[in-house]
Amino acid sequence: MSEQFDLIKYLSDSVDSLLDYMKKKSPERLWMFEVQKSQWGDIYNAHKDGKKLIYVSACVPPELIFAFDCVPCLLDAIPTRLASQPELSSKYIDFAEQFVPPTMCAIDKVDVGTVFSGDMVEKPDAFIYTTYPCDNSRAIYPAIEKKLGVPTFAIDAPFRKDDRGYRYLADQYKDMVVFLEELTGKKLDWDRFEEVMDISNQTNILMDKVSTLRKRVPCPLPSRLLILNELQLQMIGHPGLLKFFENQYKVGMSNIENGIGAVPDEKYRVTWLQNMLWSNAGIMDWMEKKYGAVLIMDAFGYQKAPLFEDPKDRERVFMDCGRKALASPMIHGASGPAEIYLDLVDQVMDEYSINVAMFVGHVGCKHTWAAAKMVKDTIAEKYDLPTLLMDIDACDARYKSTEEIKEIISEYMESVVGAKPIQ
Amino acid sequence: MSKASETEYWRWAEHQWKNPDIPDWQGSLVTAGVDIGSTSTQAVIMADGKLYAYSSIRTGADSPNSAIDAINTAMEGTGLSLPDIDYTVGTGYGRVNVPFADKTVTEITCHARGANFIYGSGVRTLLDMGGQDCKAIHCDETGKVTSFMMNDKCAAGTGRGMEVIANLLSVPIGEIGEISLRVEEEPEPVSSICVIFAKTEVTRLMRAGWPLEKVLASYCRAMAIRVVRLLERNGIEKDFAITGGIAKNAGIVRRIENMLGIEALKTESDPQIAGALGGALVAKDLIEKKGSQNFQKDRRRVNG
Amino acid sequence: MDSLLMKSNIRNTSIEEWKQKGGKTIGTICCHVPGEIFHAAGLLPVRLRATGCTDDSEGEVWMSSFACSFARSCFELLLDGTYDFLDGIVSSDGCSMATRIYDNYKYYKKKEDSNKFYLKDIGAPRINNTKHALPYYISELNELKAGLENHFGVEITEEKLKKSIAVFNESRELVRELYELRKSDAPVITGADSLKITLASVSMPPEEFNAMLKKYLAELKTRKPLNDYRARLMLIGSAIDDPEYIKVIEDKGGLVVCDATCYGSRQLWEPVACEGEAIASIAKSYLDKTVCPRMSQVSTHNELYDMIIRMVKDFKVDGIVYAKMKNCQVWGSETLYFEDDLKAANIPLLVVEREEIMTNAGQLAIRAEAFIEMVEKEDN
Amino acid sequence: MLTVGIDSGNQNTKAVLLMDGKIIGRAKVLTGFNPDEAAVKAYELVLSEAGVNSRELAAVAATGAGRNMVEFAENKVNETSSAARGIRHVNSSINTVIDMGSEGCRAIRLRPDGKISNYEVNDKCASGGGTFIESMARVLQIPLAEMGAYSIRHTKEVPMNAQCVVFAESEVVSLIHQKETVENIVYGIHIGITNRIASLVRRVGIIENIALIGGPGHNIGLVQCLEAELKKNIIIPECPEHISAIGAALYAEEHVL
Repeated sequence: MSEQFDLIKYLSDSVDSLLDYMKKKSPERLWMFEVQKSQWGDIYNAHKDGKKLIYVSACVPPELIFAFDCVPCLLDAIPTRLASQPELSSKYIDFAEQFVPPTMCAIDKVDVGTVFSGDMVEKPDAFIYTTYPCDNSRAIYPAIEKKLGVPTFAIDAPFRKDDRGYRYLADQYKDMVVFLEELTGKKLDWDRFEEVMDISNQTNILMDKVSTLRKRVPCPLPSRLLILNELQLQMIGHPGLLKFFENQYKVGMSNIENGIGAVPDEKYRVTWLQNMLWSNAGIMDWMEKKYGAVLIMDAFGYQKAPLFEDPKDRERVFMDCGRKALASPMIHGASGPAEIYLDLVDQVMDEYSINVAMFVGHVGCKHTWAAAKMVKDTIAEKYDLPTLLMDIDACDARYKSTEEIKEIISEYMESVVGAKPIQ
Repeated sequence: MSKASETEYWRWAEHQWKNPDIPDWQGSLVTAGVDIGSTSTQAVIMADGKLYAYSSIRTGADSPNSAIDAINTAMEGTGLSLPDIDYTVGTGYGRVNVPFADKTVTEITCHARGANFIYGSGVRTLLDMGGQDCKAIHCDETGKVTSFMMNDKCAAGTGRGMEVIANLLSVPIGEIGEISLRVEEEPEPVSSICVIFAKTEVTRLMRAGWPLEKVLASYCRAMAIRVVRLLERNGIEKDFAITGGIAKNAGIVRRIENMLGIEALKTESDPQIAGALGGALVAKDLIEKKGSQNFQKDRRRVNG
Repeated sequence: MDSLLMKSNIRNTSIEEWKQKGGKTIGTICCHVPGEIFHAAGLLPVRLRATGCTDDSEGEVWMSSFACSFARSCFELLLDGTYDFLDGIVSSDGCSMATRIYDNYKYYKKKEDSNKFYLKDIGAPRINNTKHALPYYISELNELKAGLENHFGVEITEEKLKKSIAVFNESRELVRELYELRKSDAPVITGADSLKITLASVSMPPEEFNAMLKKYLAELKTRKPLNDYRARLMLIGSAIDDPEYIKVIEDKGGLVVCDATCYGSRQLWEPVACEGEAIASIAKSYLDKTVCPRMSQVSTHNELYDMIIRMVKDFKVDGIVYAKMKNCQVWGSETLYFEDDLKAANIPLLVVEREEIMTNAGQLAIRAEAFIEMVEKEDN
Repeated sequence: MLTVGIDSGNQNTKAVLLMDGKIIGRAKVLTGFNPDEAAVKAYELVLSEAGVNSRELAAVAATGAGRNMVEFAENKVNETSSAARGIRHVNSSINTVIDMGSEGCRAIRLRPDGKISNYEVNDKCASGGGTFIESMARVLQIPLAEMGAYSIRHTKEVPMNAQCVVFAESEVVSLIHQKETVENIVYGIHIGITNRIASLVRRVGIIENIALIGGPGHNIGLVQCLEAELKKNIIIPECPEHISAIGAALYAEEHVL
């Protein structure tokens, strides 16, 4: 009890044992897990490898961190990773509720819990946060800054996603470079930065291709792979992520060549229009099996990132960082004015030939819930489709049991969609 | 339609007690506290700062009558009558309905004061679980409240919920705690302790064939978790004590202790009277502050 | 005609008269939308709130039960006609709940006809200590100014802006005078009435408000002081626009003598210093002084805490009532920042959860009463 | 053809016997801790009262929260579908059906062809369910069946704000102490619950021809409040608590063919 639990070590070790297991069990799926090795292993080994470890939030361009040869640790990636382990996530959630309201987003509760409990043993060298994605994060990041007591750089994210906003971000990213130069004692190595931007572009191009594959009927890729789209927030520019999407693309292409979908009998093309259900990801597999309902695209991981147009243009790259940040997963829909969110919903519906719409609404995300009726009405008007509104907690599995969620989806599928369970 | 004949498993036992060590109260400063809770009412009488007599009865539909019943029951066999009581403090949720009270004080203040008397001046953290609310109180060595926190909006996880479960499962409420401790391993807590949903969930567990002790353990655990959250939010410092009816429920108490890693102080007295006792103590303070010599009985007496 | 306290109603005779004269009104959301700019355009800015809302079920249909009930109730009143005197709405991204009032209403209005109704949202920085924040905010305000000029066919000149700044500064000055009176050991005004006055200030033409408040202040000074209270309280927390809420606390003997709330002390503390260009002066002032936890930087939380401590001292506060709106993260997490400090400074704190529509005044009353018993001086 | 539909609710289990779409028997028993047993009881009751032998039955279907525990029913259908199916059978003009159970409430919007266009269910608080009214009746010490009659005799509106059953109970007690009349209190309770139901109905959209089913359909006071709040006429079918069982029986009928 008294020994300090090292969460990052635990996550890194879990990936290792998972990889060992997969090597024996199904080596063809190994690639899905190797990316997690890059994610957690790099963080755990940062100091051993002589690199600076930097806690970051969304909209902090990972490319810039990589260009300084530092390791970013996206705080929000921890809650989504822990969501499938209620015994751990609930520990941090309960811990956090001493300080924050129980209605706070569970992602942020876990952030507070992991940092304040001391389980993030390895102290970071710096903390860089932005004022995105939402009120929850805005409320806790400064508190985390206070708690950590490490050099911190804070970036104000603009409300609207327009040129003024990109410029505003670009100016601050330039200051962030100065901050990183002071932190590392090194000037920004533009050659290295260009390399990273190149990897970032390649990855984004592949992500776009992968997304395009998903537009096919039947969808050549399974629902589950959508979960990892969020890795972009932390890892874009990392070769590990590039490799992950290369593999994903290969799988998709090979399914297409064989003329099959990822799910043998695709009957329904489903979208989830708010958060991902990390706490109950198995629901996606169950929907595929039970109804032939495949999650084709979701509004959280939806990917349509702009590229670095010219990595050699030292002014423009910062504007592009701004554009990319505001078009990244979660940020593109969940942050800023609702109109942009509604446009994104429309794009998902339109581009992916969706015929079942579900607002799987994370209860902590109150402002997207406050747009739920607009989402529902937009879909009804334009696509003449109903939308299931279901409250769930994306990171706290205790909110609704798997059985309850299945019950709700079944009822909807069978009574409104008219689906019959596949025996 | 009426269900009058049904056994009422939720009912607490009524009782009355008189201090055998105080043969006669005459010549003493006699004060009283009456605590009208949503489910039970207690009256405590003190003579010169010593616990003299008390009663605990069910709160009826008419609070003023309950107050009168409680004080009369407490006075039984003491030779006291209402005019003999120098000062009375009404407390609890129905405190404004104590017709013979000289002053009303909230149960939060009274419980802290009462706990200080029952458990000693070392008590810093106090948990009071009432019929429809739950309070985490922090107090100083004189029994004065320094901070407190109460459940909001929803009465999930309070005494009333326990009563509903007792009735549903036909288990006398006094036995729930003991039975719930008969499990070898702690089950998952019920996911909702909203009074109505918990009823559904408990029913579901029974239908799924869970043994009674496991169902009760699951429910008690959920309640304990909720209470511990409240305590943690208010801050925990030793010594720790529990007052109110729930202090008698070992199933809840033991679980709270395990979760906090702190043992609650035990007492020979009745923890349910803490509120009324605190009232009587506050009454004594008030008189003493006014100066007992020129103290005048200026009681507003309302016809019960 | 309504008395000054009656002007705290969302619909009051001042607004009626303004409309009868053919005046136009703009509803504003959150405190980063400067009233001065509208005033300079000859428009009447009315800050959106939900005072007196008794049912938010339609608001809940739109915004769900997971939304903040203040936002929900404001939206309800936009739908039910309470705000039918508005000719436009301008919002800043105070918090994401506030922006959703705007977003939903814009969506709702789109289904109607016209472009007659003016709709605009501006961004307001959440970090003010970078060199980029102020220019960004100035650009947003200039865009708003140009938008108003274009839509309403008016010109907002420097001169008009400076005049408006002076008028609004006078309001701030007068409200400060009001707050000064509350520092007395026996104040002449309750917290509930004080809130009514600051509410009136966002619901009527400022010149009229200034004139009425001047008279009211003169009259106040001759009033019988309040000295039968049991404790002096400070109220902090999410948007509180409901005088009844304060009344419940004051009925238990806890006189609310000061506050750090959005419709109370927040906007009216420091005057806008007019140096150089008017919009820039307004921007600088609004960005610097707004001590709102929506800002996402440690310094704001520290300033907020310092301000609270200062007011506790100046107003001789016995305890702080911290009313957290359910589902409000912005104020809800303030515990992270100052609860320990308050404890260390020996300032008693009562935390209560609040919803816009007071569903159980009894619950607030018992907490308030117990808190008052806890903090009141022994000799009472 | 003869079919039986069983609605295994949290509180009561209802059974309906259909002959070629005609209702020839109805039964209602308490569910208790063993829904299967209760279902058997309701099933036997409905058959014996109609004098039908179980061998004559073509099929049995179960609906309701406990449907999966009703082992002898070969068909299971969810609550939304059975409510929709049932109401259209007894009244083909219905566009929206409000199904009020003991704990939950759902509003279902139907397409002209009888298919479900969308529906809404109350969330984590049970304040919109029948149990709420029942608990209040207990505190007021009046029979549940008379709540409606009391409510329509009200003389003024007393706000009853608490959503939580327990707080509502104490609110009722304090109103009694304030000497408020039972009639006005009951009316206040109905207004409060109506607001929560109306919110669900608004979410699916309010149009003409709304029906209320479930036990509370018998509560005339509640119905009046709902009508006033929604500004629409509320249609109560003849046997509101049996509608879902009818829907299940129809479902059984289809699944024989």
